[in-house]
Amino acid sequence: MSLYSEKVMDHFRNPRNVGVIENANGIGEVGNAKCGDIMKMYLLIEDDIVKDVKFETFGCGSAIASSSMATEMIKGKPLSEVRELTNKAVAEALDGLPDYKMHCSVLAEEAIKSALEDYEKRKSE
Amino acid sequence: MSLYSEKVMDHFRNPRNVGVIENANGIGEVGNAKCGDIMKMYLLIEDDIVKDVKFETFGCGSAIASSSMATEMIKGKPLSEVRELTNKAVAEALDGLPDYKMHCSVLAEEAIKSALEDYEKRKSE
Amino acid sequence: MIYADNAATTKMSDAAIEAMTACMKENYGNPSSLYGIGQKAKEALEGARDEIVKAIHAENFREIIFTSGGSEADNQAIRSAAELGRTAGKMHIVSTAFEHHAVLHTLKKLEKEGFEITLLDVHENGLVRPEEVEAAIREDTCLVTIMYANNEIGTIQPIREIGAVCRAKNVIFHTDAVQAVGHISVDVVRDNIDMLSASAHKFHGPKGCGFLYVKKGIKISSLIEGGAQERGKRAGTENVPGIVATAVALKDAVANLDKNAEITVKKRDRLIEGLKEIPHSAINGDEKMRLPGNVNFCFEGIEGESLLLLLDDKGIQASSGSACTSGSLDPSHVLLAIGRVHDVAHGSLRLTINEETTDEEVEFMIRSVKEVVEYLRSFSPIWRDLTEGKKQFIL
Amino acid sequence: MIYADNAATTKMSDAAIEAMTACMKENYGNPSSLYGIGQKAKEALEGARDEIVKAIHAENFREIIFTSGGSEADNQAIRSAAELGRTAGKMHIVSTAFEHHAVLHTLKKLEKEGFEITLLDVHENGLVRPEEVEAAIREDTCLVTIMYANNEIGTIQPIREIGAVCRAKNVIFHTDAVQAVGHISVDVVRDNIDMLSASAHKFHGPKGCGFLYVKKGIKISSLIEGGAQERGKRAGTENVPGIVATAVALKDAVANLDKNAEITVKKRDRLIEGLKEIPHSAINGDEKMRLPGNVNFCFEGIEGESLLLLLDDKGIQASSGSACTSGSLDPSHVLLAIGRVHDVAHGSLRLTINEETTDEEVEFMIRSVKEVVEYLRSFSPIWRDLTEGKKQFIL
Ligand SMILES: Cc1ncc(COP(=O)(O)O)c(C=O)c1O
Ligand SMILES: Cc1ncc(COP(=O)(O)O)c(C=O)c1O
Repeated sequence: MSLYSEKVMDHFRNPRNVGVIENANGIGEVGNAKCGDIMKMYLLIEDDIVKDVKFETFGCGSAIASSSMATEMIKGKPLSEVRELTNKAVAEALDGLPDYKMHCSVLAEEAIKSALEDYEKRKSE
Repeated sequence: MSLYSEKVMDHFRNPRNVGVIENANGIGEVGNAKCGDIMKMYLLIEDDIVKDVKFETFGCGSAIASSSMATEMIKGKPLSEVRELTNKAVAEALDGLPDYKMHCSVLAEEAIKSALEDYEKRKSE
Repeated sequence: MIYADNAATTKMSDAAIEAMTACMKENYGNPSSLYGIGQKAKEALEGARDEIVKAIHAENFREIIFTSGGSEADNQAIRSAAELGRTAGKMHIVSTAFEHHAVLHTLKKLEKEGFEITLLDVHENGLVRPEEVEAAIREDTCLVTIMYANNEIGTIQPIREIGAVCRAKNVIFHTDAVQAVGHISVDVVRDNIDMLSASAHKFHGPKGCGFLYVKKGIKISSLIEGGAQERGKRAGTENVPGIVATAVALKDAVANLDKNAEITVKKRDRLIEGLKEIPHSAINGDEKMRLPGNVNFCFEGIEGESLLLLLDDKGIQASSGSACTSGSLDPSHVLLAIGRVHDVAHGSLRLTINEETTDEEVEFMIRSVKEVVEYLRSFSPIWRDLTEGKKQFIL
Repeated sequence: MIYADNAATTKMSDAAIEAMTACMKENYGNPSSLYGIGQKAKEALEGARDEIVKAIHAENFREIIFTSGGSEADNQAIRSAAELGRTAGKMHIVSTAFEHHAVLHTLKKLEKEGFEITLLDVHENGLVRPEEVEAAIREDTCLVTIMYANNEIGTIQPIREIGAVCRAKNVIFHTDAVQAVGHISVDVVRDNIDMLSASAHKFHGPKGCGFLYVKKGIKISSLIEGGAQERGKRAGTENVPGIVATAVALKDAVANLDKNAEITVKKRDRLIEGLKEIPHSAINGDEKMRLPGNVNFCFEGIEGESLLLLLDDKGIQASSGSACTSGSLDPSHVLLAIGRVHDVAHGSLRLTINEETTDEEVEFMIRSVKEVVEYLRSFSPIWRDLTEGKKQFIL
């Protein structure tokens, strides 16, 4: 028995899209160190499409895997689709998370939403 | 580890002086079935000497062994000595008894005392 | 040696010993350690739990709490129900006079804390009557606790019917099934059981291991506080090797239950038949509604400890309800509960056999008991009084 | 695999496994059975008890009660002292903020029952100060319970001095010595200890076994009611094989204690030295007054669970005080008690080694932890903020 699915372990061990986008036009950070999880999402959006996405995460295995999976799920996608991304979809794509780790997928959804908001705000300025 | 000493087991397995003296002139019975121990002592006393002694016992291993040892200790002895017999002496002669079994040696002492009383009573009648 | 004290404890099965040793050697991690070897231990632990679920027909792995044995399970079950009762203002408990001390002493303690305890009569045959359970249940009853099978006289209670009565009255029903599990069919759903205690060393599993079944929805409180093991209901690093061995032993026992019971009952009945030939003797407990391996007799005019010692000399390991074997003044509360008077209760003998007991051993036991009883009677002052008519025979 | 989680549990020694297996196979009697095989089991049980007496320098075999582990021993000790306190109208208990949950949760329960609990500060170095114990004791204090050595940060308390303070004030002193027994010198007389808890699986003995030392003259109440085992203080058929194995393991541990400690301390100090090279890290707990095998660090900017997972991938089994490893929201109460703030506490790592850990393993662990910490920091948003000066370093 392993605490995590193979998928989670794969994304934890080889996280996709790790890092920073210097010219990101949407940045979101959620969580706090007190609770042990912080996720930061960098989006580069062009023509209402996520051209590039990167993340930085301080957190447990499922937090890192959720970030990684979430970035994969939105990369190259139109914003209309990105806005529909739910934490459940992230968790499912990871073949599930332990109950008490579901909040990690919530963080991933929130981090993306927060980055999108930042993008909208910048656009409207 | 055995609950009982070798001596106790020897006297229990091969009790000395078991039985009845038909022409006993001193008989004593102590204990009661409710508590699980009854000892009956038969004495044949001649010239203030215990010529013969026999016992019957309903009870546990240490009760049977105590009866047996006690009879051995008084057989052929003058009454003056028999009256001095204590339960401690019986227990010691058995190389000791477990604490909660000491009452068996008490019964043996009492059974002999009771038989002696019976003898005195008959004599004075 | 003839081991005829299986109700006291059983020899561990080879399979259980092997499973335990393998686990001690290779799977020594702490199931609370989240990675590597800890998770392997956790896997073994949960696998074992699933086996227990199957064995007693529970519905969910969450219903099983591993404990250090039957006594702990009894204590926890009863204390938990009492806790719920206290909160609800229900401070009455129904039990029986012949429960194991793990139950009776816990109830005694609760009595001191203000609970009222009704101990039902178990009658001459050692059987509780469901209608008497029903009649005893009151508005303020928070628990009925009645053993599945008695450890001394082996009588099997009408648990299913008692369970049904409790369900109808909406009262929690706990059963101490320490002597039943692995020996007779136990099904917590069929039997309407809310809580059940079991102990591994009674079914060829390890000592120091047991479990408590708690039906989903019943709030259990912990007896041992600390870490979050067993879903927070029983603290302490899990005894994974012991738990694994418990599951192996129970699985085997349940798989062979019918077969073993059939074999054992035949031998038991022959043993009973043989011992009945001893004059002024009597079987204790109902002759048919009893555990496959349990034989329990009283022999008038003799005392049990000396009987045991002499049987031990012949290589037979048995037990007795005599006071002398327990270091207390009174004989077995179980024998008193079925109406045996003190003197007769002191002369009791329990032989608890199993499917491995051979026919030769059965015959040897019959012969040996006959011999020893006769010998002890030969110099018993009580027996003399009885035979000389100075006292009336009871049996 | 490098097993560096010996504070969680240890691998059983071969000698202990052998003793246990032999006992399961050949000495399976119930020590309460008065004859034959039961007496042989009783002999093994009492022989084991004598070994425990020697190992902790107790004075009498009656002072040892076998339990199912450290948690049960802690519960029973504290509940017993509280019982005595309640009777005497003394409802105040002194303890510390970083006790094991088996102690803290029991105290919490007692608090609900009306007791007042003072939890002493353990300071930055994780050491209780005897003078603060003295100051905390009141007229109505019925118990002081302070652990011998902490399970997370390994700090060894000035138990002898604390014990002396309690003696002078005539207050019962209990110590949870689960991490100490078998690892450092424990002497109940020298250390002025009234009650002591130990657990076998922490010193290469079996899981599910432990014991409680209770100084002669102190009245202990039972947690598990039932049979008269353990002189009426702990019901339940004795786990003789487990108890025998406990004694074997403890005897070995105590015989080799000084030698093993010397070896282990060297390796521990090298490990500490190596990990200190990681920037913005800090050792948790006093560097010298700590268990021979305990290393505990906080690394700023990373989280413990991901650290453990990656170390596991490298074959290193360790533990962490991160909230994520326990399923709770808060990090280790021990780290908080020594003043680590939440974010730093999440980034903790505990490596608990023993005399069998090789120098190569030590060097491999140092290298691995360095690598993994560096890697995790490379994409930690907190680390970025710290290095870019947006946040102040704490360590
Ligand atoms: C300090 C301390 N006390 C108590 C315990 C509880 O011991 P056990 O898990 O054996 O019940 C442990 C270990 O888990 C411990 O480290
Ligand atoms: C009916 C019954 N209940 C409870 C127990 C207690 O089980 P354990 O000794 O494993 O704690 C026993 C056996 O001793 C028993 O026979």
